[in-house]
Amino acid sequence: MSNFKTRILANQEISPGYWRMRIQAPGAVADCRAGQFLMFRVQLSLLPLLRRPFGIFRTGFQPSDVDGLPPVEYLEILYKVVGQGTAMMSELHHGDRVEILGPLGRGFDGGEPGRRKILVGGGIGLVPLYMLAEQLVDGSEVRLLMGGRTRDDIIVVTEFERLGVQTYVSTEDGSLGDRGLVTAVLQQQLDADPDAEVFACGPLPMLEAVYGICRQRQVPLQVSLEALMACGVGACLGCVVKGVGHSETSPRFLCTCKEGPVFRAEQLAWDRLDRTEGTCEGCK
Amino acid sequence: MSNFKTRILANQEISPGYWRMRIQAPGAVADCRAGQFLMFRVQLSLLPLLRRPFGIFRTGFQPSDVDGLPPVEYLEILYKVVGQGTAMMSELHHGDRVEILGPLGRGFDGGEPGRRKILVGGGIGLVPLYMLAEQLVDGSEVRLLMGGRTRDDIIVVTEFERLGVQTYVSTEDGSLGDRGLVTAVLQQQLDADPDAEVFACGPLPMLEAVYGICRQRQVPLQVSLEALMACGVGACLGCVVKGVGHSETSPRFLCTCKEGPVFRAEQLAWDRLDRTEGTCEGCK
Amino acid sequence: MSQQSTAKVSLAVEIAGLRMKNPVMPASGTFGYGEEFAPYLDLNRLGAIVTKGLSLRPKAGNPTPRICETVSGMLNAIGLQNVGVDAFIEHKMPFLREINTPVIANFFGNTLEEYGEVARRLNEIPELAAVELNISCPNVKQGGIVFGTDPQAAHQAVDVVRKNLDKPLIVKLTPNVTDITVIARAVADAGADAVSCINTLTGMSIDVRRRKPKIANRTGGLSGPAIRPVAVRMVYQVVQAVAIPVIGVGGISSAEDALEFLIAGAQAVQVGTANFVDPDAMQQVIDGLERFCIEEGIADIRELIGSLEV
Amino acid sequence: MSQQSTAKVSLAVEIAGLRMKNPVMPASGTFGYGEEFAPYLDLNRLGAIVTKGLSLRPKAGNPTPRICETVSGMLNAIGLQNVGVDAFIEHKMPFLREINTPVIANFFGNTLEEYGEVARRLNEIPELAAVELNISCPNVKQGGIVFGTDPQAAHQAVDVVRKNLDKPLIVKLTPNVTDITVIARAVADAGADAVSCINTLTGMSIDVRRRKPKIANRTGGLSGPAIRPVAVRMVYQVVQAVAIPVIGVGGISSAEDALEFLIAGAQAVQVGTANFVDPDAMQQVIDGLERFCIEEGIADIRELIGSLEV
Ligand SMILES: Cc1cc2nc3c(=O)[nH]c(=O)nc-3n(C[C@H](O)[C@H](O)[C@H](O)COP(=O)(O)OP(=O)(O)OC[C@H]3O[C@@H](n4cnc5c(N)ncnc54)[C@H](O)[C@@H]3O)c2cc1C
Ligand SMILES: Cc1cc2nc3c(=O)[nH]c(=O)nc-3n(C[C@H](O)[C@H](O)[C@H](O)COP(=O)(O)OP(=O)(O)OC[C@H]3O[C@@H](n4cnc5c(N)ncnc54)[C@H](O)[C@@H]3O)c2cc1C
Ligand SMILES: Cc1cc2nc3c(=O)[nH]c(=O)nc-3n(C[C@H](O)[C@H](O)[C@H](O)COP(=O)(O)O)c2cc1C
Ligand SMILES: Cc1cc2nc3c(=O)[nH]c(=O)nc-3n(C[C@H](O)[C@H](O)[C@H](O)COP(=O)(O)O)c2cc1C
Ligand code: FES
Ligand code: FES
Repeated sequence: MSNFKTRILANQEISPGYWRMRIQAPGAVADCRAGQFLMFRVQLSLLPLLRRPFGIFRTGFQPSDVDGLPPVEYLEILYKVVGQGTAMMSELHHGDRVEILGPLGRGFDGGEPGRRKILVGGGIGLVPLYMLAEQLVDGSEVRLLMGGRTRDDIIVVTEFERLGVQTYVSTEDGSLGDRGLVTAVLQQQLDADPDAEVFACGPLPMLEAVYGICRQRQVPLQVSLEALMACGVGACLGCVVKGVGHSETSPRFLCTCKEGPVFRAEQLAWDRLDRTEGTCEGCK
Repeated sequence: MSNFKTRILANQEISPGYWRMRIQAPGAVADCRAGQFLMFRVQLSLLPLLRRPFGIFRTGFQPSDVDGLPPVEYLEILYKVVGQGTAMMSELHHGDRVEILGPLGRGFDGGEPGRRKILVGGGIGLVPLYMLAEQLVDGSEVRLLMGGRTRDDIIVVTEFERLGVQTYVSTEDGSLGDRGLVTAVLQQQLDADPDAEVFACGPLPMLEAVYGICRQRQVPLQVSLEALMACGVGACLGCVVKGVGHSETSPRFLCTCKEGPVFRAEQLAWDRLDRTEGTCEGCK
Repeated sequence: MSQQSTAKVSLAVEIAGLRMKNPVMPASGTFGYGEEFAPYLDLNRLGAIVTKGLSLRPKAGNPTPRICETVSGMLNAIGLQNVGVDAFIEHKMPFLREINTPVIANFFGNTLEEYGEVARRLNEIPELAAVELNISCPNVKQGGIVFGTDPQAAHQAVDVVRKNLDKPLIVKLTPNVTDITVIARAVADAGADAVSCINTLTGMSIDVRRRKPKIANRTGGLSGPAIRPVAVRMVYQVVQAVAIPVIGVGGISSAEDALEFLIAGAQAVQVGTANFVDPDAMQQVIDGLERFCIEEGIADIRELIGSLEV
Repeated sequence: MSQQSTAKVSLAVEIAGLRMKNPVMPASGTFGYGEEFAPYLDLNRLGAIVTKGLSLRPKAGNPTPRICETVSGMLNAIGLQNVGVDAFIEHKMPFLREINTPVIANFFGNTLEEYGEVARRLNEIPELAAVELNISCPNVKQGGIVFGTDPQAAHQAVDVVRKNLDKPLIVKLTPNVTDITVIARAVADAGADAVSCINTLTGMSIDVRRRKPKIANRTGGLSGPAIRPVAVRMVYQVVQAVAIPVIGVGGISSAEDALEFLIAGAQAVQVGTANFVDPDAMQQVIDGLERFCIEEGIADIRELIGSLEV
């Protein structure tokens, strides 16, 4: 794929404020790994200037709409409208030209086959977990704990269920599933199966809570982080997060774009992460 | 009208590189005078930043596409794609939202009823002449001399003919009408009727030639000029042109946007106009 | 905005004794003498009106082309074309007098004497609420050094104006300097009641096919959204450096833009290039400020001024 | 571009003895150490490669957030995070050595001694074609005055580097000065072989809801298309002021943008922020320059350099 000029196949609002965009992408199925992302160029003019990072939700093939042509390979992103760039994206249509750079970054490591997998995701944090689930369901039992502020934040449940993933929904306002935080559900799940492995993506406070739980129980954890990004390829050093052992004199910064966005929990200096590392405003 | 948020009714290419846009504009028929212009905001973001000036081609009513609603009032502009702004305009569609400021500036003075009127226009310079012709045909015989580099530059002839205007076409490459410059035709016309009045719009070299001819024969001339504009309302002083009697110590600048774009030939310091006054690159 | 909500929020500010209904006024040179915008905007709703820059004698300005567009900005080299201070008094003040909004006359000179003389004449106009001194001009008597780029020259210009003026004196600073706080302190020492910053950044744009500068004067002043980060930074620096009030200018086209300056510590803001893009830009800024205060539960906009947490 | 047309146009230029296939290279800090862009671009086709700024010891840089977007630009306060000169030699040079494009190491220091010492170490790398000295850093031993904003300090920094260096020396100028020609002359006098301008303009952006600067360091460097007019103006001024070659930087993202600088007199150009927007931006610039020359009937791009008619 790399830097790719292509076209939109579909762009639809799937829940208030959440959109799903399908983009034509030859090679995507073979190239994209669970947890990787792409940099989306909102328009070809210079405003907004920078590309926007989005996780790759899934890849696949759809039948061509021209008889006799082979199926069309695509990838999908799911995005929440939070600012100028995503607002402009929501106005794009089938057939519009876009430019994407990807797949980028390190994705998830599949863990040990056989051990139960618990995926934890909030809102748009579900995005990188879908391809992970696709990959894991073959060798392990997979459970998804999804949380959100309200029922609007609970998206794409059916897609996960279709894979055979058992899903647990909780919302802070109780408008869907259990009332409360997803971390409470995680505790229960780990009580039931202390040998599980955990994969999480969502706002930093949630990740910190998940980390606390997993650390205490010595459960393997991988997290997918967000950061402000300019280049997406490890060149600008805008997206750094503090790695374990980091100090002023021997800096150990990790690039979220290149060494992440997925990290094993042990890689990060959890006690030294600022609230601006690992997650952004839009992710709350 | 003034500053007006509205919608596009239609936007079509009428000759290679020339487009015609119809914009919904309540009040336009009563408000717009022949020769006036508007400032078009290409998009609501900040790039391109400045509005683009366009002559008002015509105004009118079209039937509503909803049964039982009154006819829809519109204005039309004709534009040539020359740069970033006009390229973006050519991608707008029926129903897209746009913002226009206008009608602006001073239009044509109708001259003396009964005297023959000769309109001279090159390419996009025809735009301000159509409403003028509409107004003049009632009281005078109207002839239109249209020139261009090639046949593609000869637009909207039929519209003028439908008004009962006799049209004379010349192109530099001879691909339509006579081969040669429109000024040669003007000489002939004035030989035939020395009492005619002349109205011209087009590139500065053409206007200068027309001025030379009219001056020599003492024929009344009004010209419509172009200039780079930021505000369109007389505030920025970017669009000035030298008025007759202008000097460094007693400056007599005229704002093309406010005191023009139509001037009586006697108002201008013809011998002191730079090639950057009165016309722009895009107009060539 | 409903009248209800209007009652809840106070947008009024005061700068050097000048009371304004709200902190929003035009930037000099982008609003003519006010009347040009009367069809598009209720001038009575503005915080103040700032005129085009005036000089002792009428000024022809630069040859054309005088303006060109740049990425999210524009260059201008109008060359300070203006009717001169006397014609201003005779032809423009009568219109401005009728408006219930304080009028600030922007002016400039090319020698210290000119600065003093214009100040003296403006001082005699009772309806003028304040003056704004543009020091981004070359001193033709001193090798063309720009008053505003040299602390001594800036001090002198302000000093001579101060001696001829009883009205509040705002001094407009140029951003084309190494350290704007040095100039700000110099003009504060010389008796300025307030500073406004920034004027335009010097820039240049080239037509590559014709191999010519896009504006006849070669270089021009860059304004518009593109320069806002530079303006916010300088306003923030000047607020820390001087005790007199600061007016923020540069790239403002929305309430959010204006808020950046207010939060950085500006007591008021000026809207320039945005007036060309949207003749009612200032009205939108004022309405947006009010809306923001309501949303954030702020009763008085002055609570926001200088509220930056660093 | 067909091979035919390639044969017709020469894009080659030479700066201070450094021969380049074309005048296009990355701006320091926007292209990592080259390898980050290898998947997107043939590094062999560039005029040169300029590295991230290096310092004597590894540097942690600033806290996050370090970047934010502005209108047609961005602010960065990376804080010059880098691996340090020794790690550069050990880990980054092996990759760069394999590429058939001259490598220019950008570096900086916070004291004169540091500048001298880094220069000494870089001088020992045979495969390094030239160095670029970033003087937009504070001198921690002299009250934090930024070397590049003071002619004496700039002269000293260049002087100490010159004494430790045999390779071509490019000095990168900051635009945050009153008169860039004064600094350009100072560094030329001290023995610079070329200057590159401009580095970023200092700017600031505020999150109005949180009342906080958008980047942790409060202020950052403004780059991108928004600043191009300032950069073109400064390059034009510096070209008039000094005899050594000038490299143009600031807001270039297309061949037309690059041509503005070349026509203003720059011998080469650097592409910065545009690399983030388009990882093959430089390839597009190179192809576009060639196309422009063909269209305009220019056989050698050097005919265009300094061709501005004023
Ligand atoms: C690796 C990664 C994967 C992501 N995956 C998704 C996803 O699958 N779906 C989704 O909806 N969002 C995702 N995000 C967040 C998404 O990038 C932002 O919501 C988006 O950039 C906001 O752009 P905007 O122009 O609408 O917002 P604005 O606030 O106008 O953007 C201004 C600037 O801030 C940056 N920015 C703003 N919010 C964020 C954020 N949360 N993270 C990073 N940069 C931000 C923008 O990229 C832009 O440069 C991801 C972020 C990262 C880093
Ligand atoms: C009073 C008036 C009436 C006009 N009427 C018409 C019309 O009816 N149809 C039509 O096609 N064109 C008309 N023009 C010219 C039209 O404004 C320009 O072609 C258009 O602005 C080009 O915009 P751009 O972004 O495509 O070009 P760019 O070259 O990218 O524009 C860059 C800047 O230069 C300005 N500019 C470029 N060319 C011109 C020009 N010829 N005149 C003024 N400003 C220019 C733009 O407004 C913009 O600010 C008129 C101009 C004026 C002043
Ligand atoms: C066309 C134009 C004319 C200007 N004339 C003046 C002037 O006469 N006096 C002055 O002090 N500033 C003048 N300025 C500078 C503006 O007042 C303002 O400082 C600058 O444009 C930055 O603000 P903005 O980005 O909102 O436009 C002018 C600016 C423009 C664009
Ligand atoms: C993220 C980032 C990092 C930079 N790091 C350096 C650096 O290490 N050394 C340096 O001399 N300039 C550095 N710069 C400045 C650029 O080299 C260049 O001068 C500036 O960005 C203007 O060019 P542009 O508008 O094309 O980006 C950096 C710029 C950016 C955006
Ligand atoms: S986004 Fe540039 S280094 Fe990660
Ligand atoms: S366009 Fe501003 S004065 Fe005419």
